[in-house]
Amino acid sequence: MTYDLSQPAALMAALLPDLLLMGGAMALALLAAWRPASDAHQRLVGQGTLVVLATSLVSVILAALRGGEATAGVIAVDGFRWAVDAVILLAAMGTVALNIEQQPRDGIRHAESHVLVGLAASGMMVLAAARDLMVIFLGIEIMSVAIYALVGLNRRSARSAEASLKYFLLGAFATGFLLYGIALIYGATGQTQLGSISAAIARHALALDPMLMVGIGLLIIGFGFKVAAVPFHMWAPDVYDGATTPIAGFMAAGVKAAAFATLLRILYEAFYLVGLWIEPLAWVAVVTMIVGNLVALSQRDIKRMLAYSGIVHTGYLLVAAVAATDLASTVFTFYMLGYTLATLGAFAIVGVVQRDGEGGAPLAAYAGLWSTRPWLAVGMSVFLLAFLGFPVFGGLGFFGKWYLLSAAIDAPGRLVVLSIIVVLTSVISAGYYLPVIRAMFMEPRAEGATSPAPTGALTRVVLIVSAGLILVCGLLPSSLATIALRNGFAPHAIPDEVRATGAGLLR
Amino acid sequence: MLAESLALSAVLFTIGVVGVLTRRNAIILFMCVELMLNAVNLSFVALSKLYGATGQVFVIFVMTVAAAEAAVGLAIIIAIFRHRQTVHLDDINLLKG
Amino acid sequence: MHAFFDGIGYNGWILPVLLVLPLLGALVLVADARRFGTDQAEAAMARSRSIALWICLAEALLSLGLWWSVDVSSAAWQAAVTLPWIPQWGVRFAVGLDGIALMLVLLTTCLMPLAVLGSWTSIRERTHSYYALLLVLTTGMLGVFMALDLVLFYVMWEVMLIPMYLIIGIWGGQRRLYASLKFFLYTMIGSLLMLVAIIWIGMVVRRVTGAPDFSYDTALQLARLGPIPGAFWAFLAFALAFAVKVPMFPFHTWLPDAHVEAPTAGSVILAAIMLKMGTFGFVRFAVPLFPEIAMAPAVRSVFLALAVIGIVYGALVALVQPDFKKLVAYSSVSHLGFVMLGIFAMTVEAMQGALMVTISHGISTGALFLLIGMIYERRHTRLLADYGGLASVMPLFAVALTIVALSSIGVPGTNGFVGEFLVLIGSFPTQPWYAVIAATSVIIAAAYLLWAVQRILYNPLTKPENQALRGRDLNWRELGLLAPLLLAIVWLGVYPKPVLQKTEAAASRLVQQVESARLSEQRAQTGGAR
Amino acid sequence: MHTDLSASGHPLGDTVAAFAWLILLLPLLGFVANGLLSLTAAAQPGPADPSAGHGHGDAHHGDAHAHDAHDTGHDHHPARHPAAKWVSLIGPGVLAAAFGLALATFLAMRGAGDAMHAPFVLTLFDWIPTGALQIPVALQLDPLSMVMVLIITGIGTLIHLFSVGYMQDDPGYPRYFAYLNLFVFFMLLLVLGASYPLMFIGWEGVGLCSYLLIGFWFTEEANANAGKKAFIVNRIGDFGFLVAMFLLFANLGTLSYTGVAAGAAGFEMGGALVTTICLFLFLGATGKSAQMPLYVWLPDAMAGPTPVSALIHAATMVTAGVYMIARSATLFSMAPAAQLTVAVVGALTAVFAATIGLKQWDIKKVLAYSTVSQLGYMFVGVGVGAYTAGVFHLMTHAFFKALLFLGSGSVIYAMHQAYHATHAHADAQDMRNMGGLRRFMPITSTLMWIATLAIGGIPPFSGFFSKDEILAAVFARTHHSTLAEATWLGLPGSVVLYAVYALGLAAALMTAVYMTRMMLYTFHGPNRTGTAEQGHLREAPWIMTGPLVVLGVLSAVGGFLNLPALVGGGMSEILHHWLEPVVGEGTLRVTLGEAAHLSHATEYALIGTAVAIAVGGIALAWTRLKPAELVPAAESPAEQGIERTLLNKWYVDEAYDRTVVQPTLGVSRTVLWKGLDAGIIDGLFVNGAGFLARGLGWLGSQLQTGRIGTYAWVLVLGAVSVLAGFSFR
Repeated sequence: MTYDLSQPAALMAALLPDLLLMGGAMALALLAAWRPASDAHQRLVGQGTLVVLATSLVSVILAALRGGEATAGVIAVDGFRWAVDAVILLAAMGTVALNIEQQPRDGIRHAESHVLVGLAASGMMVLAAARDLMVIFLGIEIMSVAIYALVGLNRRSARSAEASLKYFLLGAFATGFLLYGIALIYGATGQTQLGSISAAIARHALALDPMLMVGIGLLIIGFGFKVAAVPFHMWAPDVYDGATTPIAGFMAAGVKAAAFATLLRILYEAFYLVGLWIEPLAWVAVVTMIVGNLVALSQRDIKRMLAYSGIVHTGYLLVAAVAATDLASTVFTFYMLGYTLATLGAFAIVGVVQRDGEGGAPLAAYAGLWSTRPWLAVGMSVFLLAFLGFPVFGGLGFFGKWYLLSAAIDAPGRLVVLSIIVVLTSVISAGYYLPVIRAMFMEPRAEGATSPAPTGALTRVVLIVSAGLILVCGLLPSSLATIALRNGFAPHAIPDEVRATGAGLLR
Repeated sequence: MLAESLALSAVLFTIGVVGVLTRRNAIILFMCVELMLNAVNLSFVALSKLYGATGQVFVIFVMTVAAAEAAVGLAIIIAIFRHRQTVHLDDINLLKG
Repeated sequence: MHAFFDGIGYNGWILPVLLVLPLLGALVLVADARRFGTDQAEAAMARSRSIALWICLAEALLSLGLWWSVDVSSAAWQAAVTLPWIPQWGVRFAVGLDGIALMLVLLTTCLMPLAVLGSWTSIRERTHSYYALLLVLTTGMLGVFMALDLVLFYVMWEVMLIPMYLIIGIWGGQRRLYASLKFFLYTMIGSLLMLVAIIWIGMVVRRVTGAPDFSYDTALQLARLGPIPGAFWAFLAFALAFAVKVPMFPFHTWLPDAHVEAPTAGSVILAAIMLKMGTFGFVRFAVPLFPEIAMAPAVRSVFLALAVIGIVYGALVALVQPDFKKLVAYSSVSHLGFVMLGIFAMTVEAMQGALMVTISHGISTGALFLLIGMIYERRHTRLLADYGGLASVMPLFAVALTIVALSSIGVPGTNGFVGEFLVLIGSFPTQPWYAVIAATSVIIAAAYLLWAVQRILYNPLTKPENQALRGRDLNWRELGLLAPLLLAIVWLGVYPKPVLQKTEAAASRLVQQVESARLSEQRAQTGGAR
Repeated sequence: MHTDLSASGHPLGDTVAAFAWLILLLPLLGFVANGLLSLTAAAQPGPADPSAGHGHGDAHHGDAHAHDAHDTGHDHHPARHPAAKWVSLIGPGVLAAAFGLALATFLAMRGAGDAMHAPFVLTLFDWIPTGALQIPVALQLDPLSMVMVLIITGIGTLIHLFSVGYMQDDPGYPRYFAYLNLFVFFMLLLVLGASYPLMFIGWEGVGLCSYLLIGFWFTEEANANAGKKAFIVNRIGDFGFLVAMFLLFANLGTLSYTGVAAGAAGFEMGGALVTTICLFLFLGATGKSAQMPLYVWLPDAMAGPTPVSALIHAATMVTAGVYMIARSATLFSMAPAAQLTVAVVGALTAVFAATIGLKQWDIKKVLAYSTVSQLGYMFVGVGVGAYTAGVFHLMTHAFFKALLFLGSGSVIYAMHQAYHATHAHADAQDMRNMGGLRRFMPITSTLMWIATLAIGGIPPFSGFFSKDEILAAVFARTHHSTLAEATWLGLPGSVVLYAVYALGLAAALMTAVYMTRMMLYTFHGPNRTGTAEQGHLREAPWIMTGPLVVLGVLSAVGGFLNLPALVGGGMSEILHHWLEPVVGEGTLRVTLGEAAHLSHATEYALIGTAVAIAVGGIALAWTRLKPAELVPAAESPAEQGIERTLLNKWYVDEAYDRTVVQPTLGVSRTVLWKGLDAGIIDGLFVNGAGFLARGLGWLGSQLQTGRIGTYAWVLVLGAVSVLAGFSFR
């Protein structure tokens, strides 16, 4: 059935999952303020948030099963949106579950953190659905403001305060660029909805209009910051290091998913007639992969290393975006699911191994983990190998990278050069994933190193679910492949002569 | 008239960016970012004269969002001040490497 | 015999069972470790060892049936099983055997129980995980030899990487960390480039037939359509991945480190089976899929030159190694140089010789590493200078080491000679100069191995530690372990006919296919007609 | 094993020759039996857990029976090996049975008469059936292989009997006989094989056994080194043999003798291909039969027990090269240049080895260099196409050289018993410690004199006939033969042949001198062993002197097997007619169709000169040398000048070591291993790449200063570059 977005009722129906989440979050905010901050209270609010997130996920799944699409309007109703929403909600639920058990260990008792996670998730869902520049700006701001606060969650540690300051200042700075880009695009085309922008470009042959070019450039810079692509990535390692572990995981998974979804939608729906953005984006992808991997080699702290690994995966996803075929969106959702599961799992284990109150996760803490907590070590190896894209042991990670490479190689531009860079940089990535596995399995336990605290019930659930899904889907990805195939949005095929203008790196 | 106002907003925007790059105080940095946002508002208003009211609606949105952002931002700056007794950005480099 | 196997539909289920059985074994081990805990009590270790041994023995017995049930003369894949795996991407779980793959599968299944027996007493800690990794490794290796689908081949190729990395890394010697990381990165670079090549083939098939399809047979038909632009790079990617694994000359520096640092069973499997994946890769994938490119004069002479350099270089460097394991590692580089020479000489005799060297090298180098493991358990040193005069205190060990050394040198009457002789006499008609240079390694091989054997067995028995070995000769387990290998050495040396006949059909089919492609390419070039 | 007798349809098919494979099998069974006896007695498997450190416990227990009596002079009588009785039965018994069967086959073959023109090929089973290369395990019985089998089994049995006495006190007694039987099996396989690859199996097999037997007392590092040196130098020869086989297969498609003989007709006479094949075959022969470039291993091979030297390094193995050239007579006869090379190398080796033999003090070294020299003679024989002469000298040499070695063996045995009794530690093999043994060992000394006269070439002993026939053959071919017309390195064939003849005479002279020198110093003049030891010097037991007597008779009458044509009557040239079916065609081709004949006058002249040379040599030695002045080895002064160079074998070993061995080791250690492998490939590329990546990574992390200012700057720079990327169109 089609949602006629001009009717408020239909608009509300189309936005049902988002509204459920926002309403629930508001109610929980009230509940959180109701009783003095205490462990039991924050656990209760946390469980409440989980329930809200679960209902929203159920409504997303129902909407996806019901199918249906929307008339041209402010938001989109298609499989891609539901898929991205599912990924975001999965990430949010994982983060809340980990947060419930991590906060007491970090001495944080206030319950608002779970509410903030819910709100951030709602911002991301808005982003996933947005088809209008204004709604996109709103979604980004809802998400960002919530996450600025979340990063500064641990009031008693100067590191998290510094992290939130850095994230806030640079975030606001980048949003400035983004907004200016939106303004220039609005200036050039006079439209704010993506569909009408592309129509305006076609009508006025604005493909090479300088104002539009600068606008798109600024847009890419804004989104580049949000997904931590290399020239704009400087904030990521420090913020991941400063923030509490579950929140860092949430940022790595959720923020990246939402930002990328919007970027794909903008590029393919609004600017499919403009070939010029393919070349710069390709160069950003290449630089991201190379610099991200190289700097990660010299990291001694696991959280900072995972931050750089997040940056590298942004590079890989940019390659999928540059491929710009109908496969691109399916590859994105498929890859994103695998990546989110692995991130949640990895950050969960970092949290468990981390000693109470301490922020960092030095590599030495993992030495000989296999002898004391064998299943934690095995779990961490599965997640790292998933990041590396290793078959069977890394399961879904491999097929994600496989699907990415086949999209790149199959793309009309025949991005063989890009796929070789993907492959060679992932060899460098083995250079920093393996030392962790090596430390856990092959190095003796440092004397006096205490065995990590027993994992809480929820954390164990998160670990088992993520590792299980990665390994099972890693062996039998066909069912997942069909879901992803059905839920991609077919971008307008970029005409070859347009693609040729952006040939550059793509030969 | 449009070109001049767009040029003015571009100049204001650049001033804001330069401000962010050169100044060392957190609050001043934040004010420069606000300056950049207002520069964009200016260009929106100028453009809405050409394309109708959507530009001005956008300005309203931007202002409300800037306000929310300011609230959270200043809270963060206060928190950092409570920890480090300074907002001079060069001293705030615990997280590096 | 044939009727019996058809009766129980042996060909229908044997290959998947061979793959799954070790995995079940690994799961049983893991379950056993969880239920009884891995307290280092002798009982726990004994239990894990016996589980692993029974699984490997069952695997070996089951696979022996293949010797009769696989009809090597027919062109169709034997014991083939095809199951849908990822239909959306055209990927199938397809396994099957021809003459060449049959011999390698049997080599693997028969060597695994010996490897388990070899590490009976040398592995003391965390034996459950050790044997579980060994079993997963078996699945990986068997999968590589059986795969008829490019993606399945790639997945199995990578599956064997992690267990071997962990085996070297956890139970290895002093420099195991460096050695295992180097081993992993070396293989990974090659295999990831191969991944790009495999996807490229899949996409070319998609462009030709509409749907992506990674089955080996469609790729073969693709190869028959003549060279496709960009095929050279795909061939190079395949060749690099396999050259690293063989190892061919410039890419071999991981082998000595990996062998020296790996535990006994690790180096036995590494040398006897995993090196053969490189050569098997060339015979099954790199050459048949890109015959014109592989046989183009420039490419072919590069590979032949590297093979011959590998032979002579490996032998010369082995001459000066102080460490016995490193010496055997460099000798493996030399032996596998023979295999590559045999493959790229592209005559039936040379190809048969190459396959014969693959099998006999597996047996003799496997036995050598087992023997080194045995004296290492007693003396805890691998340096040849520390030994001397062992023949008078350990006569059984002396006899075994002499026979295995002779087989590795390639004295007629042992399996080593048959393979090398066939490679040389087969490659002489097409590559006379390369064959002659390769033949000089016959002299150097005798030099380095006899010198090593002399420094261990013969020189005066002066060191007290060696004298203390009196009365601690090979025990019944070790003798039982070596007996099948020594028997195989003599049997294959005296009567290699059955093995040669098993591989003859597949070898001649391969040579005809490649030769016809090469000739048509030559005609195309000279005639100019495309 | 299926023997398809009917297929060959050869008259020998239904005679005892059909069981020829039994001749081969018997020594193999002997090897297996003795091997098991040696293993079961010596070895008991160790404890279940090898790393359990309790070595000290029973060190003394194993000591009694596993240590070697040879080098550690314990006073109490060394316990004989428990299974010694059985081994003494199996070892020689197996050989005797094989000799009997060989005799029966020989008689059957004589009975077959002219049917022997076609060789009797007995195919047992398929060895390597691949593509065009079909190598069955097949035995070929023809007159040439029959002669060799008789020599091997006959002299082998005698030497096995001698060994029973000589080695009975050695703890490794069963192991010794196992190796000896294995050697005979491989030697028989070498001569009976029907194709070059089968000969190659025997070829390398005997190399293996000589390695095991030379290094029999392996606890002595010198013996182990000698064994290893022998095997490696043989392998260099085998490389030549291999390449020859490749050439044959590449050009003819077959490797069996019958096939090669048929295919060889297609080769162009004196062409580059056939010459290369023959030269590579000759390279193989020099390796195995210790000729000029590759002879260095034979003198060192004396480190093995003396019967081994007799069997392997005198009678059988070293003659394999001569047999191989005789077997490929058709090939060699088509390559005059190759034949001349063989003759020249043979002659040079003969002279060179003889010079070294003049100055050796170790009795076995003298005999070793004499063997190298006599082998040079045989190669001259087959080199000039007189294959029968070569084989004849091979046979007679087997008789008297085996006798000489076994004789020296019993001398050494007696000296050893004497030193053993008085606990002296002098060298039992040094002639300077002997002297005047004639009085103590009359039988051995008379038999040794027979052998010395035979090797010297004094009629009527066998050496005279065979050596003279070779020299006559060389002289006959100086004109009117394919060799004479061919050129060798620019020199015309006839001149080369005259030079070869002259060298032959010189070698004969020196042979007579050093043999007489050896006899004088060992058996004549005053005894230098020492008054106390003289009491213990006595004749070796009958088990050892018996074979000496048989060999003595053979050396004396051996010559009558192939009397020169001069003698006339039915008795002349028996061996020539016997070998005619195999080598006849080759011999005729060299002498351009009709048998080489010399006028009676020249033949008598040649015989005269040869006898004069021999007698002159003996007289020269007898007069010049004064055994009385000799002093025992311990006090004798070091030699100076030319004598020192001769004693040190013209420093050839040291030259090889410095020019070949050390450079290869040096290059492969410094350049290949440390330089290229560890240095460039590992150091530069592998670790280098890792270091580069880590370095760049470190640089990147330095950029991460933690100050927001820098971050903002990087962000703006990035933004500017992205925007620039847009406007570049």
